Amino acid sequence: MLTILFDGIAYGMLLFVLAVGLAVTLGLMNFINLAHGAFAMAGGYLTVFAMQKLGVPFLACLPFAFIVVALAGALLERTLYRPMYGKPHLDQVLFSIGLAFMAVAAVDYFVGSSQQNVQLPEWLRGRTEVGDGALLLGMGHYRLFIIAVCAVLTVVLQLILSKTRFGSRLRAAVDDPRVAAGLGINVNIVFLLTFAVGSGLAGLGGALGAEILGLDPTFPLKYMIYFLIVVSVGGTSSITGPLAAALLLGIADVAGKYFIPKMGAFTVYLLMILILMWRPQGLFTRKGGR
Amino acid sequence: QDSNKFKIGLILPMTGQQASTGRQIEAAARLYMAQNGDTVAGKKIELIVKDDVATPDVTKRLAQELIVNDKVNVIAGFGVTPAALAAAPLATQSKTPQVVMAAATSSITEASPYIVRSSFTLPQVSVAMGDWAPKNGVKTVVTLVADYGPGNDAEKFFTERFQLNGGKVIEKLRVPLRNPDFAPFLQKVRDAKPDALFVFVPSGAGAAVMKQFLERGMDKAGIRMIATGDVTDDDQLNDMGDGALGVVTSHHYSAAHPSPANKKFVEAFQKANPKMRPNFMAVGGYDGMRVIYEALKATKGQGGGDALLAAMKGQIFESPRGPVYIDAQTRDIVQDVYLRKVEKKDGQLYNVEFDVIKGVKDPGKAK
Amino acid sequence: MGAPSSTTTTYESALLRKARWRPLEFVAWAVAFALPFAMPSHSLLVNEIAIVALFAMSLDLILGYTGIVSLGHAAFFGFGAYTAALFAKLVMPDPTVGLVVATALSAMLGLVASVTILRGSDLTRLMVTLGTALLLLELANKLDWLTGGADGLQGVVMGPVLGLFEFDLYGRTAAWYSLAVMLLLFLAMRRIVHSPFGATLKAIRDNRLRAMAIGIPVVSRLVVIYTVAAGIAGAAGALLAQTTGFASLDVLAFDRSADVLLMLVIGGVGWLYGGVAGAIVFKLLQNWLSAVTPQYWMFWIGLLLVLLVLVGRDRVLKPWTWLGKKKGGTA
Amino acid sequence: MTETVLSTQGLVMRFGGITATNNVTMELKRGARHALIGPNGAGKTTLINLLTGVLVPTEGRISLLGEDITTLAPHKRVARGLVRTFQINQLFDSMTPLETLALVVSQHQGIASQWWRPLGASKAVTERAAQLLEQFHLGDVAQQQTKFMAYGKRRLLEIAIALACEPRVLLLDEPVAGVPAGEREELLQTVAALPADVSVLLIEHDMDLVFSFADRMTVLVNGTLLTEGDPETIANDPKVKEVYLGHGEAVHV
Amino acid sequence: MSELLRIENLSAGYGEAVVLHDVAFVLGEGQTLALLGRNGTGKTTLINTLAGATRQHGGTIALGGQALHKLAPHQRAAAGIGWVPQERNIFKSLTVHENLTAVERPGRPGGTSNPWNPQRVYEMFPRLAERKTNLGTQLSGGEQQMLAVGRALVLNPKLLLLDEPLEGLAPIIVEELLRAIRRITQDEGLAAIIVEQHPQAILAISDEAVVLDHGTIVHTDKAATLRAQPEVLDRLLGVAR
Ligand SMILES: Nc1ncnc2c1ncn2[C@@H]1O[C@H](COP(=O)(O)OP(=O)(O)OP(=O)(O)O)[C@@H](O)[C@H]1O
Ligand SMILES: Nc1ncnc2c1ncn2[C@@H]1O[C@H](COP(=O)(O)OP(=O)(O)OP(=O)(O)O)[C@@H](O)[C@H]1O
Ligand SMILES: [Mg+2]
Ligand SMILES: [Mg+2]
Repeated sequence: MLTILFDGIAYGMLLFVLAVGLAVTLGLMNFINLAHGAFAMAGGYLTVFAMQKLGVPFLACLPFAFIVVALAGALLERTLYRPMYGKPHLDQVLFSIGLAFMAVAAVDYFVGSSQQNVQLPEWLRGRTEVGDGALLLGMGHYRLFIIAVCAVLTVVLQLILSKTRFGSRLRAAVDDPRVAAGLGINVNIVFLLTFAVGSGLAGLGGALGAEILGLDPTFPLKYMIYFLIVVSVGGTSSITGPLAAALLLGIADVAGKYFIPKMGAFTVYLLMILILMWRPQGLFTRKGGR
Repeated sequence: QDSNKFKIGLILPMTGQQASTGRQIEAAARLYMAQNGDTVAGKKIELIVKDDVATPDVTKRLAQELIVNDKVNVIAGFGVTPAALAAAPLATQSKTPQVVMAAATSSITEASPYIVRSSFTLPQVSVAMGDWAPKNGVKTVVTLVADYGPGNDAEKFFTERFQLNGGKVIEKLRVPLRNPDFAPFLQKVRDAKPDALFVFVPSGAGAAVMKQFLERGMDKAGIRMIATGDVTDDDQLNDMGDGALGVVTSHHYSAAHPSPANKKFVEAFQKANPKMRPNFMAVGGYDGMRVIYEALKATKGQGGGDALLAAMKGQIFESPRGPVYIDAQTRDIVQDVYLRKVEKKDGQLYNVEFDVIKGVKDPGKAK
Repeated sequence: MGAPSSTTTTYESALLRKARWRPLEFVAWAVAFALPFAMPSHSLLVNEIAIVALFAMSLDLILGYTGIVSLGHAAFFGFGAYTAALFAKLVMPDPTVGLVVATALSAMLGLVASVTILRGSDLTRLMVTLGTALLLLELANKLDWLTGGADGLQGVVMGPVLGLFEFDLYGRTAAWYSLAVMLLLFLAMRRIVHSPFGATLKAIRDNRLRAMAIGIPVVSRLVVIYTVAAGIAGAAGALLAQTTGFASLDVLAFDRSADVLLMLVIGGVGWLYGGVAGAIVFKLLQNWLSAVTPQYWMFWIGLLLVLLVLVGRDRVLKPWTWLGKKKGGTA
Repeated sequence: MTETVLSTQGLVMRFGGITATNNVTMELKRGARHALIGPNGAGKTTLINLLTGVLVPTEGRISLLGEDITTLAPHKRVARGLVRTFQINQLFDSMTPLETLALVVSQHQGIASQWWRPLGASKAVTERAAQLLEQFHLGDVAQQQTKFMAYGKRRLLEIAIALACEPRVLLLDEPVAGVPAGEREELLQTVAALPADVSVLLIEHDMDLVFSFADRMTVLVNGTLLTEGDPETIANDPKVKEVYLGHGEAVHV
Repeated sequence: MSELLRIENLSAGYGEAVVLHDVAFVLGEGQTLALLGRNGTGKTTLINTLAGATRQHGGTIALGGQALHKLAPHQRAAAGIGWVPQERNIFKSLTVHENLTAVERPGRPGGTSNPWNPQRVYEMFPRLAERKTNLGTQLSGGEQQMLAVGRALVLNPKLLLLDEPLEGLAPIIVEELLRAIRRITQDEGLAAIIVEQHPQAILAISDEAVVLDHGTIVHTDKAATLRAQPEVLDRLLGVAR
């Protein structure tokens, strides 16, 4: 019982780390970046290579994946993405899915289409059990690790967005870039930073998730739907929304599959549709006041 | 004007989820051509590769175009069951032999009298496991299969044979084809505490199941993992890490099959494709090409589809996997099925065969 | 008021201009119907393009003209395909009757599903429609006794079209059949988009608040057009099932919805021929690229999409604009 | 005694903690030229939103021509002749003024659900559209996409749309905001020249215009009705001066 | 009185189109300039050019000796420009309070001892204090106008650019705002350029006046002088007021 809850939370947290970057670019910058999964994939592949070819320890790979992918994101932002901000959503979809296609084919070309595997260090592989009977709680160490990383991440992001002016400056820049600039906000830098952080988070998510979700060139397309579900259900105006949504979906999915395996993938989709019909703007919307 | 050409239309998933199937088969087919020359019975063999992304209506259109426009003599490949089935009516209508090199649902060969299969069927390999397991201390089992044709086949035939042999199947779990996390299913297995978990998932997902199996400490809880060979796919086995050691699977091909023919095959394959290790897909493609070549030789380049088909039926030969023949009645391949255990040789993981069940026909056709 | 009579006629012809047939259109359709004659070997491709073009146009009704984005339009396409295939298998093999039945049932499904798209933002709609299609996909998978599950629905035998024309191996009958259905439905859609009804749709797309404020019943308009679009998508699906003689799960898959969206956006939304143009470009390119480089065609399609947006659709797809200056938007 | 066409009873609208409309009871007579004034944020726009059905009141009721329309859908109110303009332009950006007006006229004439014949097929529609285009000086931009039009012209189209609905009750929310001073009068002339049985409710901060236009005025403060009366009474009401008009002559010189 | 703003040979517009031609004037510290002109003569364009939101084709702008025309828009705000755009452009997904804090700049050294901050804005417009947590879109038209002014003030600028700040405001607020502008310019040494449709209203509180026509300056004078010459105003603006 508790184990299922634990697995659900870990799975949800993983979805969150993967999707939070998208929540930032889509929710705060109002830019639909369907190539988000490609950044995550880049993080995953970087980790695999750093570990296999360079012998970098797993823990060091995580910040490495974050930084490299963030830099790559920054570079792409400067060169390709910037002209896209003002374009209609459909154009953004077209553009970013094109990028995702290119990433898929390119990885396939350079690395091959087979699954890549991350070799976790020994201390992350074990499992701890407490309690027994109905209250037995089995915790995979790696899942525990994911939960910890994710919790830290959430707190940090939340602090940045609420304790600094960065969040509101970003939204101002999105609402009206011309006037925001005229009122002293350096719109380009704000966007660049946000995009880089969003990409970096995707990279980190990919590095963390490769172990559980697997890693092959189709990654960006395979999981895109999940990321979008998290962001749309969570609402696009905060960090806590997607977190709650990811947890909800993670737990519902794991529990659904455990208790009614026949429902398979139904649970998640049904849940999503019902939630969105009930609250079209997602579970957590930004209202006046806090 | 093309009368001195012999065209083979190879329809495979080259992109998308099933891409690795296509890559293996194409590489093997090309290897076969490189080894055996591209002129047979005075005809120049031409291989036309098409990507169907494992989407059946695309398969069907490609097959139709190959037959009508390119006038191919044989269509071959077919990564997934629906694709093979989609092309079947065309094979019948145009009397073109269709050599199925990968798709493994039992019923495929019944869809058209022009279908010949060089791969395997899931019933074939699952019953072998159903025979072996009860004899080796596995009394209770939970099955976990991917929820589609081959998975259902594997579940059905394994369960039947296992129960026949006195085993008990506690629960049958089916996981969605695209399933990101196996945790809930595996936890359910763990809670059911069987002697063993029988797994079939398409190659690619195998690694994930294996990892999470270990992560959940199921091996330590006394649950063994048994599976069809798809799970310990040769192409990926090395990346799965030492956790895979000791997993017992039943399958018709292992890259470690200890025969000279196989050694030669594996060496040549890896020389031509340094990044890959041939797996059961590759051998299906390799043997499929052989079936076509031999049929062409036998008909001396004359005669149409019917003649070719007749010459394909009943072929007996030594494949890298071992001795095989094409059953003249069912047009399905009959082959030895091996029980293998994952072991480490020269720092690499291999499926090492330790038992064999000779001449297994597809049990799906028994009735 | 002295002027009105002459200005009124100017205005009248301005309003009617868009609805009028241009010579080029006649030529295009004539060419389309002549293709299976002229290039019988490409009939299958023509058939497939006609089907996806019809599918794309049905999406344009809701996306381009009404502003409702959907990532799950394959729900109706797939539903139509299964209905037509099952109808042929279980009830009767006549294609026309099957087509009508599939269209009607898909429209009913659209009517029911329209409750999901009435509220929310673009993202919400994307996800709800996507979810609907995925649910249907799962359902088709689970009902394997009826649909054949993941193996696809086999054993569909189609009768001759109108009792006269057998489907041939070349796919010529198929191509003409699909083209004819496409033309018929195109004519209907063309009427719709140029009518006052069509104008109310555009009004809703442009400004829902104002549309309500001039008395347009927004909700019922959305329901109606969603139903119509679903019916037409269902017809396209039925054509696919009938001309290929089977149906499998991927008619409902996400890729199907995504591809049709891509085609439509490539061709240009809010312009019925946009769907056609997109279908032609996308399919031909895909066909050509995957023949040239079966493994990596995706890269080039991706590159095309990126360029399309970066350089501008008009300039990439309309070579005649490479010379002159950019013109204002055309409707 | 003229007949009441539109009335509210005890109308309340709350947004969370804010009460934007507080127990408003008022009447609009047939053929009235009625002005609604009040400080910024007094709830004038909110009141219009309630009357037209964009917002549903927390409490109270609204009746139009004797019928209770409190919860009636917005488009049905339009069909009964209740039409408004918006403080911020709400136009159909991708259409031309010609198409816009043809559509609105079609809608009004009940043929907007026809799908089988083109928009320009009805002579009556086109004629009325042409007439409106001329009346609002939109002839020169009639076939330009609305989004490329200058602000002033967009504002005129905003008003033209409302008139194309042939209102029986017209609600104008700051119609001349952003319109060049010289053209303001003319615009209101057009409104004033509406048939005598059309009732008009005008919101406006330009007092010159208000006083030249209105025959009756209502003052709203903090969501509450402060007072009501003819222009002269209002202009001299000390309370109104205090909260709204002020004392200085800065505005109307 | 020392010089704050010096504009020379300024020409600017949108894209290739040049709207302003050869505009030049000087404004001293703490001075208020009324910018008048018929509709579409380029008043907004001039304001936006100072804020950096148009395309400048030539000329120079110096603010306190600093070459403003070389700076990016966001740097101009740092240099001391506070902008109230004509269409208000409230950030719609920010609350009233965030609209202020997002752009707020601490008071400049050597400035007044009482720098502008959200608190002071709320004191000036109590209405806004009550609406602190409303989103930009949840404000009445007039409240948005007040917020736009407040938002420019919390930049603690040296030069305030007000583009039709009185539009849509209740008469009593208009009076109040005019008084406040006067007070701020006189007491705190802030300079301002005000565009307005009602010339009398702002000439009364301005020191200088500039009249634009077709993108060029056609008249410059002391505000008081111009105010006393209705016939000149009438000729320049075409509306007797
Ligand atoms: N959606 C909303 N949520 C919360 N408060 C709102 C909302 N809409 C309006 N308000 C508040 O209700 C009050 C009334 O607003 P309204 O727009 O009706 O004023 P108004 O009288 O039209 O003012 P103005 O003359 O400035 O246009 C305002 O204080 C405003 O902040
Ligand atoms: N974004 C733009 N692109 C091109 N031309 C523009 C743009 N904005 C304004 N113009 C043109 O520049 C000229 C000056 O416009 P501007 O807005 O500066 O006038 P204004 O004096 O502020 O008028 P108003 O009193 O109406 O606010 C006008 O002819 C206008 O058409
Ligand atoms: Mg208002
Ligand atoms: Mg202006």
